[in-house]
Amino acid sequence: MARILRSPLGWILLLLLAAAALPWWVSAYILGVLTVSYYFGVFAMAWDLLFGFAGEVNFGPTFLIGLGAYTAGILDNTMHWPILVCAASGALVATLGGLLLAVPALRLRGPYFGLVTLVAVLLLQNAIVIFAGVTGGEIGMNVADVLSIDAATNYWIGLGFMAVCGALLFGLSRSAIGLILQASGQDAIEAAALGFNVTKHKIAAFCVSALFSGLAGAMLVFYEGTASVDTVIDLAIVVQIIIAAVLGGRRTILGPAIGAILLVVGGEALRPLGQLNTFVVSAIALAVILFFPDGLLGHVLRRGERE
Amino acid sequence: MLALQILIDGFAISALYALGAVGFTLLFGVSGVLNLSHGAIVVVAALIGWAAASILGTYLGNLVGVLAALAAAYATYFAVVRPIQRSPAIPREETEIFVLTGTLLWSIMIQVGAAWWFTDNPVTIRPLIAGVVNIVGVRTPANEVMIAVLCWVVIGLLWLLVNRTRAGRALLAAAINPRGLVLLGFELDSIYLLVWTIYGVLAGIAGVLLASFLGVGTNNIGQLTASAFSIVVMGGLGSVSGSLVAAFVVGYLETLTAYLVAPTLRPVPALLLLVLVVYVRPQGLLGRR
Amino acid sequence: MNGKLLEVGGLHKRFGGLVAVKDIGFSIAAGEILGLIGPNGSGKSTVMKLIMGIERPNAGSVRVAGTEVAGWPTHRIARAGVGIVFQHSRPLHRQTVLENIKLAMLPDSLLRLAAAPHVEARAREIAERVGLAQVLHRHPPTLPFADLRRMELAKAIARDPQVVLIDEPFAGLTAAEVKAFSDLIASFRTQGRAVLLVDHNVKGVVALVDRVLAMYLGEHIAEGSAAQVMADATVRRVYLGGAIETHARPELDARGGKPLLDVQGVSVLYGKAQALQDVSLHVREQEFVSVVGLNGAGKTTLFNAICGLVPSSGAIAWQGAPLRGRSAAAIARGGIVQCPESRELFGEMSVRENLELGGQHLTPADRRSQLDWLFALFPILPQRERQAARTLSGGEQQMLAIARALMMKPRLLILDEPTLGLAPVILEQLSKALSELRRTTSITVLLGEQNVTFALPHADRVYVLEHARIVWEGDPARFAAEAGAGYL
Amino acid sequence: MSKPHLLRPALFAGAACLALAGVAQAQEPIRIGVIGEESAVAGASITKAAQMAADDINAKGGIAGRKVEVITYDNHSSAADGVRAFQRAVSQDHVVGVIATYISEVALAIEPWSARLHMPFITTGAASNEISKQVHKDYDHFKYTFHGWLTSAFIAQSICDAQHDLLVTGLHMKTAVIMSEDAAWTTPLDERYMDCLPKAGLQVLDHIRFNPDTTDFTPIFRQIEAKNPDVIVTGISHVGVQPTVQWRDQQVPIPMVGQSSQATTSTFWKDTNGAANGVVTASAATPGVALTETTIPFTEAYQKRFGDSPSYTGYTTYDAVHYLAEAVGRAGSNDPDKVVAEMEKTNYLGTVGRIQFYGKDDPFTHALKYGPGLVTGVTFQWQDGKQVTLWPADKANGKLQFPPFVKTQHAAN
Repeated sequence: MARILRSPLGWILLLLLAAAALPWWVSAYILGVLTVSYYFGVFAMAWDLLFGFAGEVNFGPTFLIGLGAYTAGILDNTMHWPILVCAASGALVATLGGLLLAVPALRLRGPYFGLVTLVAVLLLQNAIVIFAGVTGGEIGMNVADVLSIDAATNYWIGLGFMAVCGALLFGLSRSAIGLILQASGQDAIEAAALGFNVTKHKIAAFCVSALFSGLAGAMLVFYEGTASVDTVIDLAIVVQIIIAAVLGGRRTILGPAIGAILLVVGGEALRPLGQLNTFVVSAIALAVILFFPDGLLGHVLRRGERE
Repeated sequence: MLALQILIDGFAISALYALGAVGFTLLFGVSGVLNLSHGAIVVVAALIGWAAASILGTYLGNLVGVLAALAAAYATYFAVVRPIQRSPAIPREETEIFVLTGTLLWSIMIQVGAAWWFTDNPVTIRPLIAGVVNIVGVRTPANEVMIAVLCWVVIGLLWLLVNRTRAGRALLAAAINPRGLVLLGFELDSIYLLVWTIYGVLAGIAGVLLASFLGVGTNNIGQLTASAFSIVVMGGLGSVSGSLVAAFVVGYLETLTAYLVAPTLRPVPALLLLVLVVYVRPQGLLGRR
Repeated sequence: MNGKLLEVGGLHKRFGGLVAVKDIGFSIAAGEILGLIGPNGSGKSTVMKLIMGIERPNAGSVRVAGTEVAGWPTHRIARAGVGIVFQHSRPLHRQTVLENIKLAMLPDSLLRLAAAPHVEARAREIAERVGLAQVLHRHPPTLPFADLRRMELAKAIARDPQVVLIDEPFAGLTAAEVKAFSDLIASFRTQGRAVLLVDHNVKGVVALVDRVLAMYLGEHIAEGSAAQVMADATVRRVYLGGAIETHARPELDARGGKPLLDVQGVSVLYGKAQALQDVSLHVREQEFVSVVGLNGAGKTTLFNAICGLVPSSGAIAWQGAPLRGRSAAAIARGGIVQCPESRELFGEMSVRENLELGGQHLTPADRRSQLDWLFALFPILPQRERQAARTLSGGEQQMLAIARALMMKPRLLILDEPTLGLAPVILEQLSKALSELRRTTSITVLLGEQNVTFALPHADRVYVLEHARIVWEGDPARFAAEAGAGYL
Repeated sequence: MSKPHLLRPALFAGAACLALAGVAQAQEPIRIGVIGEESAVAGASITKAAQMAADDINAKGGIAGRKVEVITYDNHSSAADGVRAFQRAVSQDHVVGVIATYISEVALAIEPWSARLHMPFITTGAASNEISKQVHKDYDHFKYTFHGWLTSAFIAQSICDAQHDLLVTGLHMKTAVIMSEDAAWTTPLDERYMDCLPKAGLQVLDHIRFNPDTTDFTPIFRQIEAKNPDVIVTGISHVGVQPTVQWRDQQVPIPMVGQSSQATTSTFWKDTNGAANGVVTASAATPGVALTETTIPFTEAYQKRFGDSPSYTGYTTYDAVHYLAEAVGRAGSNDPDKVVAEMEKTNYLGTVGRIQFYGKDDPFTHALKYGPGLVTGVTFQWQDGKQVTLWPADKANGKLQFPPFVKTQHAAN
């Protein structure tokens, strides 16, 4: 037992176990909030792979999420394929979309890359409204099938999904590719001088990020039963993802998931404040950025490094 | 006739876009800050101006609105941007993303706060001049003419300030080489304060004019920021004349689309053009590499 | 293939209108170490970047073991067998030293997620060889500077490159560390690698190199053994200038009393690198003091410390009062005006606008008279009055920079490396202007120079800065005899 | 029947049953979740009116001996937030029913959750036809959703009926251009307009849809003017202040009537600085007009308590709290299926008219029944800062009156 408590992996496993046991303790409502926060956790982790590791500020995670979500939703409504097939197709389309966006966009630096990804979101948003016939326009679209109607089942699916994605993304970040990405993010010239094709790795990172974002977007649609601009594309979601990642600690993969959970749960816990809960959550996030720029997990890790 | 209509209608909206974007680009050029709370500051001017106008009358109300934007700009600088720039814990190469995130959060706080206080209904400030005038057969609101003129007067004043005054020269010099300016005994802090002041006033004027021309509410904040950002990038980050050109390109493109294609597609061609410009000429229309 | 691992020929590189590298060619055989030297701005670093593919050459060929690689992307050149040690590097902070070295050995593949098993052993072996065995599991932010450099060296050789490029191998290292590094680099010779050392001057690399190639203003000026190059007339003129004359006024220092500027025990750290160590000097009213030293010795750092542009320890007093706590701009307004080696002109603004910004705080009348005086001192400037500063030639830009600094009516003018990258004929004009300045005004000047011939004629006193320390101080007339020999 | 909602439970439910229910659940209040949009005038009216309704019911002793307790939430005009608030209301706060939102997107996002969680749900402000169509398509699953405000189709019908009386009969107008924002809720609205305007006597010359993010309406007004119609019929909700102000500033000489959701709010006059003068829009009710006996008392009490007039959602929500609570009272339990069954039997005289719901065989299942004697909505015009009711004729308290720049005579020419 003592050994488990000493290793970070042990802690994570314990936390996951505790989280998995929650349905026996808390109400369906809290499970619902957590379920959503887990999907947001995946969004934030996928974003961190791109920003924290490859060093690219992507303002368009919801372009990828939205592609996945709407593809899955539309396929479900029109083709009536099984949910998993729809979700996988959504992830695939998101990856292709990511590739199309990344190949030219990665030539650009700094604010330009950010702007192109931002514009991608705005264009997708316009496209959804223009093609309201298939997409339902700005009021969104109900999908025919959902994962489950049982809150606990949904919760476990969400938790499991986040755990699996987290493990894959974290593993990837610690793998050879992750190291190379990190090196290219820090100093692209030096990474190239070590013999690494920086562009190839960044495109790959974009695709992986798109894959997970798209898949999580599709899963979220099949959890909520609706896809709308508001829930999967709007810039407010982008903001939330970026804040979650920075809050939790960029460059840590797991930190952003923690940040996302805190952000969603915090917003919900402050719901009694009514309108002002967003205000308070933003203010807290701003304070964290100002005073602990490494984020929560980053702060802990950095202290570890100093020792 | 249609061409004339497009010409006249596009002009006012373009001038307004230009006014909104000039401050944004000046701020970036001089201090390297991309202020994503831009839309929020513009809307603060509109809302406070509207509220004040009902008590103090239109002229004083507009003035209060501009002052409110100035205060909001100072708050952005002192409470968000400067602490981030000075934080020893933030690595230099990441200052940019932190400023972006910080101003974005700040923008949300303003938006939610303003919606809580004023509701999210758009508001309009009474036009300074009522009525319409006939310009070569096109019925145009006098207010629209006045706004176009006012925008250009303000832009002209800005040009005079930058090119004809000592403080303005220093501002321009800071955009080119801040270190050189320090060596000449200029405090960068006061230069930055000056540019934030100019920015605040410009955003404020844009805000009250927008409220008097089209009407504006907290729901427009994101769109306002995004449009300023895209115009500025299209024109070339930091290039004031580039922003003016880009503002007119976007303004006319939107008006043309609304007239000749379909009002539903209004924003789309400008977005596509922006993507094209960024890919083909990332430094923007008039930007230098 | 003729045994040459690296062959460079006819290399050209232009940046806009500026020709940075002009027809450079050389070759390095296996087991050979070539030193590429030249003062700042001579184009030596550009040559290195061209070889590595970080910049694309406009013309010329780069062959690695017989393969033409000019124009290839960097990563392919690296795979072709070229390794580089950058002067500044950004290691992975969250990974240990060992992991950082392993990084360099990873395959450039998206499918192989884990490193090959032999990598671990090899990384340890390399770490041991460069002297990192004790710190394998530490994180880079906790390492001393020398160990970070070792780690960079380890990364560069991890892939067993045939050609190794090293930028300023000894910058910021202590004497003992320099020795250890030299031994490491020398061992490349026995391993049969071709090594290119890039440095400011021969002195830094003399013990190590087989041959030296000297560059100036993008051009090849001398090649041969270290001794040959040091003795070369062109090289000596570039670094030292021609014959030395002196016109010291020792009576100024002899007056005693409180000096105008008093620097006591100042040290500066750049990250972990010691850029300035316990430097003390003083400048009296109306004196012309020269600080001579090679590029990289710490002159610019010293001046920046005085001007409040970099944080330093120690005490700096100006007119008897400490400068600590005052902003760089306040120091400048207080009368210490620096004309930096980078000139820092406002490129898009006209000559006149640049000058007017310098005279911003003067009354209009004062500004006009100051401007007239400067136009007389630098007759080329009124001719260029309306031209944008960036369109001026190097010499004109330098004169503008000095004039702009003088517009501020400084009590103390700090001139950093004014001869940088200038042709000899321009140097003469500049020298004349300085003489004129010294003769007609009572201005106090602190000049930093590598070019001794330029620095000494004007100087009342001289300091020699070497490796971040003051190593000699005295009358310019005694310089040649006491410090001149060891200078280059 | 001055207080119908107090008497009816006693009439419909047996006395014994009432007593039993009263005893069994005397301590437990009827909890109703109310999800509004606090930043929007229309959304804020929902929670305010709900609170008032609960207080009024409780002041009269509650329903079947049970107090009514309203728990309010803010969805920040976001579907995701709305769903979360709904879940919270159901699982955390154990409400018997939820009243929510004026935004169709939010209502449509909540609807499947109401089906999954078997929770009666009434939207009192959204307009989309889809809400009730969905119930019709899969009744057994979606039957928990009720549409407590007119659907887009009936709003259009109400407008056609009103404009027939006001413009065609009154001013001899013949032609119209439809101007509506490109949004999902306007699709069925426009469809019905296309169908019923000609029937009402107005030939549709053009049909212009525009981007809901539009801020500059000049090109749209120019395009309309070029067609030279007698009237502009609107379908706008995202926008409202902007087109109105520009209509006035540009002195567009054509009257603007139809549905302008922002124009139904009490602050519209101030928001537009009086540019609203002459604008005609449909709404649920207007202050000072007695659609039923309860309309005016409610409006006055609301104004007294909150300082402004209720939006259309205020009226519908005030009614919804009553008929939902009564349905729970009649059901005698919190069982959702029983509550739904009772809800379907609703016949309640509220502030906007007599409220009944269409049955499972009607295409608009669980939507408000439209028609004379039921709910028709009203049409009013902004005149000098006041909402003057023009239609239905028996409730009218003023006459159609346009600002000088609007030319209504050219219809006669």
